[in-house]
Amino acid sequence: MMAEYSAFSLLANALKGNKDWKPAWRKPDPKASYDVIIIGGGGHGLATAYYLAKEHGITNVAVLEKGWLGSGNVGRNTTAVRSNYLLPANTRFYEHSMKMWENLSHELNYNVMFSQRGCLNLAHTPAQFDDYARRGNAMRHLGVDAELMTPAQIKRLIPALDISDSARFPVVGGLMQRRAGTARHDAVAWGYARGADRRGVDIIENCEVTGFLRDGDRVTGVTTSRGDIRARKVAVAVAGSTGRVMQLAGVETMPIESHVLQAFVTESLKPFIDTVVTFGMGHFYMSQSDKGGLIYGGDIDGYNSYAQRGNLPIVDEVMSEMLALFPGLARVRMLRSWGGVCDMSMDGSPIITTGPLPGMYLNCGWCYGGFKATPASGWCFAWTIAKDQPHDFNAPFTLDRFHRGLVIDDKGQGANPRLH
Amino acid sequence: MSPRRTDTGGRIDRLKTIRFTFDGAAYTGHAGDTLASALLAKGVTLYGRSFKYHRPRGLLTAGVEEPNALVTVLKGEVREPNIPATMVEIHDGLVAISQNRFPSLAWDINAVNQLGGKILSAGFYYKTFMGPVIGPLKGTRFWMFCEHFIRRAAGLGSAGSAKDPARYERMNAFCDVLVVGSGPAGLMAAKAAADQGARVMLADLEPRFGGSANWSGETIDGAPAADWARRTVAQLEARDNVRLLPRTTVWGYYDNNTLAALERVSDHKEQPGKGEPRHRYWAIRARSVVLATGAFERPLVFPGNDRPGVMLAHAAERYANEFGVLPGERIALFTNNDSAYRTAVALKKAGASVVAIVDVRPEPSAEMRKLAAEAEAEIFAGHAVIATEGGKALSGLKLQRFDMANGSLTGDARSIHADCLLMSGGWSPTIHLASQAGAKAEWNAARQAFLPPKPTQQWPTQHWIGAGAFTGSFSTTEAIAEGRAAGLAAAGGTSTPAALPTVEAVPGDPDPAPVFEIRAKGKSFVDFQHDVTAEDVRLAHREGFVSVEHLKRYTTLGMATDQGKSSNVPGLAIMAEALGKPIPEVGTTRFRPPFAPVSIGSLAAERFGDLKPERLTPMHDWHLANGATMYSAGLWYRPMIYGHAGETVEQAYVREAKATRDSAGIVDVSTLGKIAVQGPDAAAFLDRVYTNMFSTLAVGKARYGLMLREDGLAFDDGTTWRLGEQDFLMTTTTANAGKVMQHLEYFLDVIWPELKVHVTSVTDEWAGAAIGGPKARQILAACVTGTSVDNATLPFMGIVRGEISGVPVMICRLSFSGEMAFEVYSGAGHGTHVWEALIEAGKPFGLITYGLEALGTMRIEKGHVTGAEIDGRTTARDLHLDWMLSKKKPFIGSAMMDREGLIASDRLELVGLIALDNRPLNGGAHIVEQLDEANPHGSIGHITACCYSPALGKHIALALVKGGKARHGTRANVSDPLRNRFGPVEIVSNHFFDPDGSRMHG
Amino acid sequence: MVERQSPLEPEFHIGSHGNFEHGVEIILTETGPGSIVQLAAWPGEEKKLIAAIRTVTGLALPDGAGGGLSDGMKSVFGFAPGKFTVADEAEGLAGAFAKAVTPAIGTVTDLSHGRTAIRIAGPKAEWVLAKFFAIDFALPAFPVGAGRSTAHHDVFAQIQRTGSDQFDIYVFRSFARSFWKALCHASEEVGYEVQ
Amino acid sequence: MLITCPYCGPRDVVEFTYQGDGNRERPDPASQNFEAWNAYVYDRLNPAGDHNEIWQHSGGCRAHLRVVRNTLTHEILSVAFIRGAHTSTARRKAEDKS
Repeated sequence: MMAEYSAFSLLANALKGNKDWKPAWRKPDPKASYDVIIIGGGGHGLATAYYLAKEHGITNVAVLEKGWLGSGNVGRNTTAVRSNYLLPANTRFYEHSMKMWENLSHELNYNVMFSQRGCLNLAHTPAQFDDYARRGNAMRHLGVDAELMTPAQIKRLIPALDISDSARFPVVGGLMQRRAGTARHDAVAWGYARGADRRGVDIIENCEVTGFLRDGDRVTGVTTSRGDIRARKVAVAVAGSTGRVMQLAGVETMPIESHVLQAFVTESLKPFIDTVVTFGMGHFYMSQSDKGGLIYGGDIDGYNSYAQRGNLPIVDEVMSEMLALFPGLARVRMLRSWGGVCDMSMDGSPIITTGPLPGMYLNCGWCYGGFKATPASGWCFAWTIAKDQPHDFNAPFTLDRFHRGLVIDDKGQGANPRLH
Repeated sequence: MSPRRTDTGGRIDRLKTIRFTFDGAAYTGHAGDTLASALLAKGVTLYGRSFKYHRPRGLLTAGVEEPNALVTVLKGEVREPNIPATMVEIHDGLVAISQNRFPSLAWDINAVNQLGGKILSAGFYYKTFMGPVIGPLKGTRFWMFCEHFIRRAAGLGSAGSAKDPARYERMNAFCDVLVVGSGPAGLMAAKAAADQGARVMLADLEPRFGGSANWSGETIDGAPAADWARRTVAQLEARDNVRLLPRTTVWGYYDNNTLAALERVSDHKEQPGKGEPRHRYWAIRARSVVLATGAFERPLVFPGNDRPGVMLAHAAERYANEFGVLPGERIALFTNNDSAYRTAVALKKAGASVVAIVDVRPEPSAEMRKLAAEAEAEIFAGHAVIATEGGKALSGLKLQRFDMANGSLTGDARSIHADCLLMSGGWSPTIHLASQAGAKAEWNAARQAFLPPKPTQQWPTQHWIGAGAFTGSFSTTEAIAEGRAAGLAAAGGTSTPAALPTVEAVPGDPDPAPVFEIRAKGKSFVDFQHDVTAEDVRLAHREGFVSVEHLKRYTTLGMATDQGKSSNVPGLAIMAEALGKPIPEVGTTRFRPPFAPVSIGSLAAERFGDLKPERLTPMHDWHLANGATMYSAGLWYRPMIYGHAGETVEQAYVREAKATRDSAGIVDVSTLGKIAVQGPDAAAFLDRVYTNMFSTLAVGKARYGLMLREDGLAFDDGTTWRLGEQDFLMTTTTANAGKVMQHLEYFLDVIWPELKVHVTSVTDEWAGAAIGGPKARQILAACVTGTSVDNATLPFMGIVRGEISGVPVMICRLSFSGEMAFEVYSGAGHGTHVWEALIEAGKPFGLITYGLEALGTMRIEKGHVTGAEIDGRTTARDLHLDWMLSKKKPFIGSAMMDREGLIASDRLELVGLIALDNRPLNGGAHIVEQLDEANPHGSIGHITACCYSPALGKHIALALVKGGKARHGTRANVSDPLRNRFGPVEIVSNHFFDPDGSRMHG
Repeated sequence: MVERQSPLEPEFHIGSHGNFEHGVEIILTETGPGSIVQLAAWPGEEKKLIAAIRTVTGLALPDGAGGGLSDGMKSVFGFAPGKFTVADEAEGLAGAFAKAVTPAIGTVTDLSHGRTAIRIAGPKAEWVLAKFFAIDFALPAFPVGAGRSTAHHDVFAQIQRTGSDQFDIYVFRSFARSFWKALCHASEEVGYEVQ
Repeated sequence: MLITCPYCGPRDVVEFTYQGDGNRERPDPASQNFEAWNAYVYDRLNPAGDHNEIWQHSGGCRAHLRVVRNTLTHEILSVAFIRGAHTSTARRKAEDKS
């Protein structure tokens, strides 16, 4: 058994020249069969494995990861955690996640550096301010924290922000969720991996699923680059790769498009901004990491892609919006950019469900909001897998909601994934 | 002794003295100096502090890959942090300061972090700071308390908040051949391509073209290489098919040979020229690309390798040959390859004494021994440096016998006195752009380097050819041959002109010994800026973070501002050794844009300070001149109110709305989307697009229409006018004009290509003025000629053409305000003329101008819907517009609008609200059955729009409420905890005012 | 005749501006044609429409996408499949075309007020335009007479090359002032004169 | 990314609007086959590889294009007008990609 992490263990190990640290998770070979196979060693898959073991006592579980653990969106996002949604189904689910975040470092004995530094949505017209008020009030009526801020309050919080009337889109106010914040993205994957591993879950990297084993309709396992593996239940949590994996199972079409989302980080700076802030007259969000880099992004590129690379128009757009808010950053430099593949759903909300085939369970449709959902997604998916029915929190997130007209469309954009 | 300026040599102009300051102290340098070379010439050895341990650091390099010497450049209030001193060209008045130190660079309090070295190992954050599980610091509090201090200690330079007055621009360029890098390979490629008549662009991140020719000391075609380069550049400059871009970093390689480059146009000037940008962002679409980006020298990893005075070998050669600066007087070299021997000779020639060449290889070649003799340097073959000595400057080093077969150190340590130690750990080709373009690098065991794949290889969306050191061909002779071949091929040429330039160079084996690290006691740095040591890499290995991405993320190796340009391969090598695997099995890093950091200003370019264009109606200037307060609606500006002195917004709109209902008001409606729908199938098309029928509409009449989306939800509404049998003028809401246009185009192009219909945006063709109120008709009658406007000629929803003040107009009688109202359309260029004529005509009748607020008030009183209600989640039924859903024909959305979720009984429906406490309501407030101010819950809906209604004398609102219609006549409460507004309301029909429309029908 | 108001008015400053110490390299002006119409043919009817254009304007359109020409008074160019923009210094083009372009051929849309025509001329015209539009302005790629549809962020533009270093840019009237200001700003570097 | 519009020639992706999966078939307007309508409105092919897509050259000639594009590499294999009848307006020759 691996040692607990603590200040004491750090000191004790340091005195021994850090020679005694053990791997954070084992690197086992796959067994011939498991109770549950989870395809996808990202945040959601690992969290699902962790909660299957911890909450449901199901430990004969394998997490299969095509590349290295956490190589997908859990390591490619802008790390914001919030539950400031408009529609009740989303608010309830993300608030459940938020509550789990608040205790996650203890839960995992791994510091995921969740820092509740707040998330501020800037409003630029009175109509938009009313819209934000509607959302904030919706949150408050579900017991979630939200408050409105005046431009003067905002200026005190973020001195570098241009709130002048001469701005092309002046700031008229903002919606603040103080309990929102940021976390260290990789640590979430590593912490769940270590936690699941400690409970007996096999985490198998460099193991690509190449097909599904079937008994009639029923899914009975998977074929992989490391051999066939059977399981009573096969769960899919592959985010941007959902289309690819479901195609292997013979499901050709889904209410999902995979799009590329770029994100950016500047060179490291002394403290510049303390909260997550979003721009209301476009699509831009930014926070500052503990290392000092400004982490920011905007819209998806807007076309199907699995390439994990984007193109220049979004780069230009994001930087332009950034300077509209923070004109002092013109001489700061963008250090790194990257692309993640987002599973954009038809209403902007996720899918956590049994099916669509017998023996299969599906978790997808995270658009570009999956990181903050990680704890609740894993928790609800584990519940759904263990009990063969959804928890109340994920009951609305079915696959058939589109056909039935029960969409959960926070942005009101309809079946147009690039606009969610 | 210390670094100093030599008497001769280099590109600098010793006759031009330049004055600048660094950390407040005045310095002088010469034209052609970088900040690094100028300070080095003055004996400065300390340039920065490392990120984590705040260790003192000197210059490691002379170029873009510099990890240590980062400075902030100040222009008044405007700050430019984290710039490598090696990339700052000095100019008079330059002000630079060091960063990440307190109180000063020499004495930095946070250097105390070094004492915690073993505890602050890689990944230590993840293992601690979690805090207690119970008590006041549970949850996230303890971490956030610690984080507060961590954040303040972290970070490099500071960003400012003052707006940068500089100008940034974008340039779109097209060329046949883009050559990246202007060393001998790049120059030859550019010349060869240009000779073929191709449109050529040549970019180099340095101010001077020539690359290694500027400092190699070699001879090309009998002339010093630097002169050859200058001559070649002059030839290129003279051609009009060549664009030269010095100071231009090509930083991004995107799809289909789109490359992004940053030109530093005026950073090196005291003042930019009038209208001259500071940075220009080149978006280059190149038919083909020649990558001649050279190679980066690698440091060796050994204890004390970060002490100021330890530098890369070629950097010293550059300082000596290019800038006329000696980095030390007594110089030692430590190498695993031949290239350092040339450096030894160069430094000797420049006037330094070379005290030792420490070579890990047991038997340097005879040629190298000859070079060492020329440099009068003693060779310590089969030795390694195991320590360095000194404080903030180097004083000496220790070496020991080294067996490169097993890495063992034997024998007694020996000390050598030196003030500068140069290291060379081999060379890594600069493959970043190729990697961005999707090329997978291949490990070459001989070169001990990742090389780009074969230059002939084609990529699906990128077409590049490599040349020179980029391909692993490190000699100038090879670079010249490959450069010319690449240039020819890129331009599609095949001819082979006469002789290639001849090169005289010192000999050297391009293959280094496979030695990356000397394992001895002490901190050996791999990533200098982030303080990642060889032990950190091994710790990552022990904890299972062994894939290259895990290594990077766990230790932060290669994540600093230099992005691992020098540390990447040594880090991989150490991990490979720990794993007992060859280097390529650890993985290769996929490089992503940018190659080097890019100013955000340049990326925003012309939109910095001007994010979006302003869209103005024809009467915009009139509104401003007549006291309007403007409201930004999308890109448009519209009058919100025409306030009188001392009036509040509410007083103004109440006055305007009241006056309109009492006599008449006029409002600018030019922003409404207008689309010409023309063609023989126009009517049939509109029947499919709208839920209601348009083919039955008579010419000269208008009809209100509703559109759904394919999924059956409401999309947009507006009136459409039939101007002719095959000619319709559709109006849309201001916000949705573009979306509706695209919607129509999609259906015509993709779904119904058989329909003969053209749609054209004519929003800007027409100025629109809506004039309404009991006296509106009289006002029109007073100014319209050529037609009557009486009820017979111009009935409700009728259209007439006439003239106002000599200008043709089109008038449609329709109403949004609920009053007898008319929309008067004229050519946009005549908009103000007609507007003024109407106002003149209205004077005797008490006509007032009104803005969006009064417009909104009157529409709320009437219960009309807008974007606040058609919010993408509501159906026609929700909005009580189901009377418009034709049952006689299918239309877009008709098949999907009756799904179970869209007809459920608990949907939000449009209602009216009246505040029973007579206090103002707020947009976005929620509605509850039972008030609970302390613990709000049980929302049944929300307010979409609200106002004080002058017509009703009450505070009213429109709202979407669950099962709304069934609640008419019942009571509920507004619950607005955000603004602490709670109170009773009555739920009523959304048609508050004149529900039977007697006023507008008149 | 009531004169039309220019949307550029408050920002239209006649004279030399920017860095013109070394000479003016850009001339900016508003051409203000009396008529601008858009003609669109039904599929298969393009040749008849081209013939109608010749009948009304006397201009013989070359074949090919984006082809066009100008005689100094009248200009015509293709900007989309089967679609053409025609401008004339005189008013009344829409009326003339309404007779020549029968419903069987296509449609005529009068945009005389809706589009603003801005002319940029001079040795640096390509340079300045390249700051806005991601199209190749080099003469071989964009011959004299030819037209292009493109956009600078939110501003749609149809551009016709009316000389080796002269371009006429048709933008939506509501965006014209913003675009004009941006064009002047971008021309400062090389010096410009407003005529 | 450059898309070679058959009318306008190669243009930057910034001028185009993505309109999604080009394999979807709209049922007959009067059809009451809900499965077919649902599939048309909500279900998409999402291949990792060649994809048949619809794009609009919204910042240019505004024509809708059928584009076959590889979603792994962004390579564009073909572009054609979706409404293919404009024969008399000669197509601009596609840029030679070699």
